Amino acid sequence: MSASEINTSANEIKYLSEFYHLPEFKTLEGYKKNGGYIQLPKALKMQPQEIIDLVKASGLRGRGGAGFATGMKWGFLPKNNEPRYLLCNADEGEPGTFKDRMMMEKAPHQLVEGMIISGFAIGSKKSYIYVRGEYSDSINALEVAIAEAYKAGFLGRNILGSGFDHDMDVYRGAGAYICGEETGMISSLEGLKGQPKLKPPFPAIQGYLKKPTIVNNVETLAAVKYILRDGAAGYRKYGTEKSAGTKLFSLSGNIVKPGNYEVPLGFSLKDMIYGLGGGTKPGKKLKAVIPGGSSAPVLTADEAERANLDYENLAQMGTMLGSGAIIVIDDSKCMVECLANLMHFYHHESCGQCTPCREGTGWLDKITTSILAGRGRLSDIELLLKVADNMKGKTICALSDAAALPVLSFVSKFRDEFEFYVREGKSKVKGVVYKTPSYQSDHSKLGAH
Amino acid sequence: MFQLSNDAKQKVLTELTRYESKQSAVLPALYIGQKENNGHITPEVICELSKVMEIPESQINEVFTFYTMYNKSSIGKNHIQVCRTLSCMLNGSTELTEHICNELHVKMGETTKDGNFTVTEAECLGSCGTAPMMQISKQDGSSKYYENLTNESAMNILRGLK
Amino acid sequence: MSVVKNDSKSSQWYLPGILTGLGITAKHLVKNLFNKKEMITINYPEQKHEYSPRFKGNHILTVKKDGSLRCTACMLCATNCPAECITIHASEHPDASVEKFPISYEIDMLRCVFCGFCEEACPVDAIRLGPEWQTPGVNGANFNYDIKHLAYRANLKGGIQSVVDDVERHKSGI
Amino acid sequence: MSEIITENKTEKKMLNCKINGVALFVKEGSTIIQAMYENQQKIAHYCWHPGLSIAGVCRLCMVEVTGNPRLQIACNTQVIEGMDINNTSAKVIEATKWGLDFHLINHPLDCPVCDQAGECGLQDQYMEFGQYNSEMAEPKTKKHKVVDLGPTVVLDSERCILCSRCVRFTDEVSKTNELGIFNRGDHAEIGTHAGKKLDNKYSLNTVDICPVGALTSKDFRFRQRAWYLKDAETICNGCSTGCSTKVYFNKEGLFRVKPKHNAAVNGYWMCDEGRNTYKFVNKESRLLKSYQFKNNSWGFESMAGAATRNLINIFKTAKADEMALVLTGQQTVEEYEAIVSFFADHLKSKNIFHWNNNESTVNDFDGLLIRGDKNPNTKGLLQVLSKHQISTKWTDLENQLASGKIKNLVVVGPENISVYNDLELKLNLFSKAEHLIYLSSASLPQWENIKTLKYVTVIPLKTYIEKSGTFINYAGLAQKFNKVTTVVSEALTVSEFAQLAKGEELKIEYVVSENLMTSEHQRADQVVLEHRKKNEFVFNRGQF
Repeated sequence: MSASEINTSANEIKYLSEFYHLPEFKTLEGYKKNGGYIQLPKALKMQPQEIIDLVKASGLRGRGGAGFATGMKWGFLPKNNEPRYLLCNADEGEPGTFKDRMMMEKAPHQLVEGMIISGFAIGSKKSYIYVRGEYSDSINALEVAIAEAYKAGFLGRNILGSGFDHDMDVYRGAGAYICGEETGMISSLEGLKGQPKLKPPFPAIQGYLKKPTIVNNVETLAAVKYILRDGAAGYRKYGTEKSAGTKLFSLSGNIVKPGNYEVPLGFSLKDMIYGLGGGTKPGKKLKAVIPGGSSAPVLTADEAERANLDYENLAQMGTMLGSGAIIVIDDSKCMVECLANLMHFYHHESCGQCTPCREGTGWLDKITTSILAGRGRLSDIELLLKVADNMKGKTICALSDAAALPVLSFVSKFRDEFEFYVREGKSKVKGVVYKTPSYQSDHSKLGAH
Repeated sequence: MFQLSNDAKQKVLTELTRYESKQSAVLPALYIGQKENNGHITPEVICELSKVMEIPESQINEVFTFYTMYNKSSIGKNHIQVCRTLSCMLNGSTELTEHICNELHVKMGETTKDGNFTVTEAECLGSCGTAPMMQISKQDGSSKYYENLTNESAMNILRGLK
Repeated sequence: MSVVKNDSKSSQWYLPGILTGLGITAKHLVKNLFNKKEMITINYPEQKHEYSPRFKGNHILTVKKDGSLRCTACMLCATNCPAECITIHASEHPDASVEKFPISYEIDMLRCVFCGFCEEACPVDAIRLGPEWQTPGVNGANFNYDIKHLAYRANLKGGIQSVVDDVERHKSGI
Repeated sequence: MSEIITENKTEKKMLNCKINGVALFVKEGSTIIQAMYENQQKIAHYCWHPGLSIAGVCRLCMVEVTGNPRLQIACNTQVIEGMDINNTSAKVIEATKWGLDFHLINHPLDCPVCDQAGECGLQDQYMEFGQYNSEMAEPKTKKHKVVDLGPTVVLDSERCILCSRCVRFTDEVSKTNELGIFNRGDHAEIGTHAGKKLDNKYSLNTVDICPVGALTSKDFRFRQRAWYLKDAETICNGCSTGCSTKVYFNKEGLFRVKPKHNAAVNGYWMCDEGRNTYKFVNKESRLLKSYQFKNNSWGFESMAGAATRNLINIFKTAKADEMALVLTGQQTVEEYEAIVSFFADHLKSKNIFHWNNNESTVNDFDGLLIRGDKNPNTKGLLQVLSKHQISTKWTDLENQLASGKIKNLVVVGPENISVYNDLELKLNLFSKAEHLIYLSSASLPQWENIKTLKYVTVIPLKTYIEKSGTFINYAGLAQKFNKVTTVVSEALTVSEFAQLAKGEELKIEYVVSENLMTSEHQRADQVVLEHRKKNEFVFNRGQF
């Protein structure tokens, strides 16, 4: 990647994160001073259906991982006035993603206002923000912001005299990646094990406590305010025709400047890595990039340099945008070790409800661990592909796909490393077999977590 | 026999009415139970919670054993959880954990002799940009992220906590 | 089954048939007299025939390293036995890792046809058909061999070791 | 229990759909798996059970619906008009094979020591849908073996395939919430919260619905192998609900009782007490020969038929008011008809009394199946007594016995003596009669501690397993059941006793050869020749 080809002018568009650098943006006054709570009264005067059509016209798509058009999702709600819920999915368990945390700590009111407007649009009287248990700072920031909003009359009964009343609460998760899945989160909110529910019926028809429920990501709900401010055309100024607007990308792994960068969708991955991210560490070359969080199929170095960061282009490259977590892997790392690490993650996080995923993740973890320990057999590589292929698409939720896609992409794109490891019993890159760390107590050596 | 203190019982009862369904109060109640029983939950805690909330014990135990943030066994004053998932592993979290464990002479999941530290591995803690990192949580449930660690900075933090 | 009829003239005579028979007997008598080593007959019971290792004789219930029965009373042998001469009563073993073992294991030797189906059916090599076969008994002798006889009789010298043992199997994680 | 109240028969809209190329007519709102069951289509499944809610976790009942690229699970997908379903395409067979493989990779090699072998869901479905070589070479996950869940059930977590049927049972049917699935991922285990036992009155139903050998019954543990047992349908005589049951037996006797689906009475379930009703049928607790007690010693052993013939002249000579008959609610309607008509019409004696053992608890009901009246046929007895215009009070019998008026007292004793805790008291009362003729299927050790015995004849009876007849349950529903097998061949049924007492000879009822093959006359343990009979409970082929 010669320096001349990096387009240094391609820079961040701080659309949502405009005032994140101001510490006062966190408080109610600071937020109001910088354009806060102006859209709320405007929205309360509009017709709810108007707001839904506006969001549909803006082409806003879910920022959590699935990329489902938000306007359409809101459209699935039954048209009666049965009580319904708005839930904000702030579980953020996808490895590599840390954008929601920054948004909640730097601009809690942005989320609160976005949720009140969305609540009004879908006619819901109660909304919850489900935050993962480990984010204690985000939870405190949100609770303070909600208290301030109640005091300022933006929440509670008859908000700003519009006759619309809305309550909001924070619900603290307790450490489970599966609660990032829509119905898994709903089960957790209901006080049960975070195990996904059978679909159909979909949450929009029968979700939280069997009532119609809309689940959106933090970034999606925060963007609603900006759509109201700039209108559909204003929002579409950034991003491509099908993937409108900007997106917060979390850059991590072997990169000089990891962190959150807000860029318009369609931004080239190459500029993100070499421009904003500062390229790989000195003396190291780029080997692989996981563009959309750990469950997105991996891209080789040259594929990454041709890819653009939007839903369609990444889908064409055989991967997916997901939660926008870009993990950069340089050539000093062994891909077999990376895959084993991910498989351990999915084995630990599988909720155990459906047999293919519960036993499949365990099996994949054990196979990759035995390859890593030098006990692999040539047929193991074929077996990995078969197990992953037969696990995909066979379960209630997409965790089995999330565990299978890395296996299929790692093994097919870096097959030489796997075959070298099996034949030679040591890593092609590191030249030595993976030594189980000394702190590992004996029972975990067998791949059981 | 484990007994909930009065204000803890009051907190649990308010949690019962705070959400749309009584069952939703199980997760917060377990947090309260864990706080009361210095950082971990035992079957007696669950029996007590079941009596207070009138929810079957097996349902509360299901939720308790499902989530990772409820500790199954007793922990030291500071519970060190080093993230081990991909982004942190790429930035050397394994070496960091090895260094901490050697310094504290413990294996994974064990508590130091003086009962100050318990070291465990955690999956992705959502702070991958500032890898490698760890979370230290106290017995009363409060926790804090320590980021961009090196071997020395980690040990300094631990010495500060002693 | 077609019988070959030989109605030729010479066969109707009586004497030629007898004399040829006597001739053969005399030939063997003379051959055995002059080289004893080649003689087919052995003087049983001092000398006994060497049977192949696959010979199916009296049953043996194999034992584990600690001397307890290897049999888990899974009844596959009793099911596979064409003569239905095996009766087993199972019960709970005090050691939870063993779980099931036979309280009584009886083979009715008069019914048994020594076909070896039980040996083939057994999943854990708990029963084998051994090399001994001469076990006479006057009427009234107990031909229902029980565990004590099948596993711990005198000439088994404390029981034959089974090739399958649980300790390694559990350790290897199967 | 929606099934207990017979479904309202409002005619539901019927949909037509195609399953494996066969055009079918299906009720609206039924799922694909229900449609397949009603039309004898084979489908692999574990977690779906007609009497429980849908879990959709075993992911085995995958079907291919044309127009939908992804395989759908049959248990949760509703049938819509003109749906074309097939579960025999290569894609589905591959998916089922792999679905089974995922169930089996961590399953222990326990078949030799597992009670469920022979009727195990994994074995059956592997032979039908699996037939592959497993490629699992990694160490299996270790879990708890032989966990003592409670007084009736033993758990083995390694065998458990986490289909959650038992958890849903304790939540939805017995509503006692004892069981739960603890831990996460492939270390999840069924269990009760530390120390609490699985101890409700329907706990053994979890053993029936468990498709594998994870939950096994303590009472049947290691007693017999499933393929050595024949089974036959009958009516439980544990209480007056009259659940239809399936009894498992062979020539050594009876081994266990399981419920059979009967939408009108017990749905898919059965109580634990009813499962012990096989115990009083086996030989060790039965009276085999007739004995007489004369000048205070038992003896004079004779066959039941001969003993009854000796009584013929007693019945001829005795005066009507010196005879009395005591009946319990344990026999069948046909037997009552025979013995009551013998007494009322032949001997012209009206002293027929009803020994009611649980007057106080008659109307108890535990909300699901267990009723206070522990006799299966009280309604049948009252019906026959009212038909013969007999209305006597128990106190009359006590007075007549006290005054010594009764010379010969015939008592038809109960079969299920475990529910008759007033047995000794009544035996003392009966012993006041000059000549007591006690008919009983059970051998009663209580005779020893009755001091005032004068002259007693004891005659063995057959139990409900060894005779055909009708029970009328608490709601008046007459249920006919057939003879299952014979345990004590020389014992008599009460109608045979009445016939012999009249002096007639027993007719050997033979069946005209043409209708020998009709199911009504078929011998109960006639081997059904269609492919190997499965454990009806886990996979009922065809009947729904």
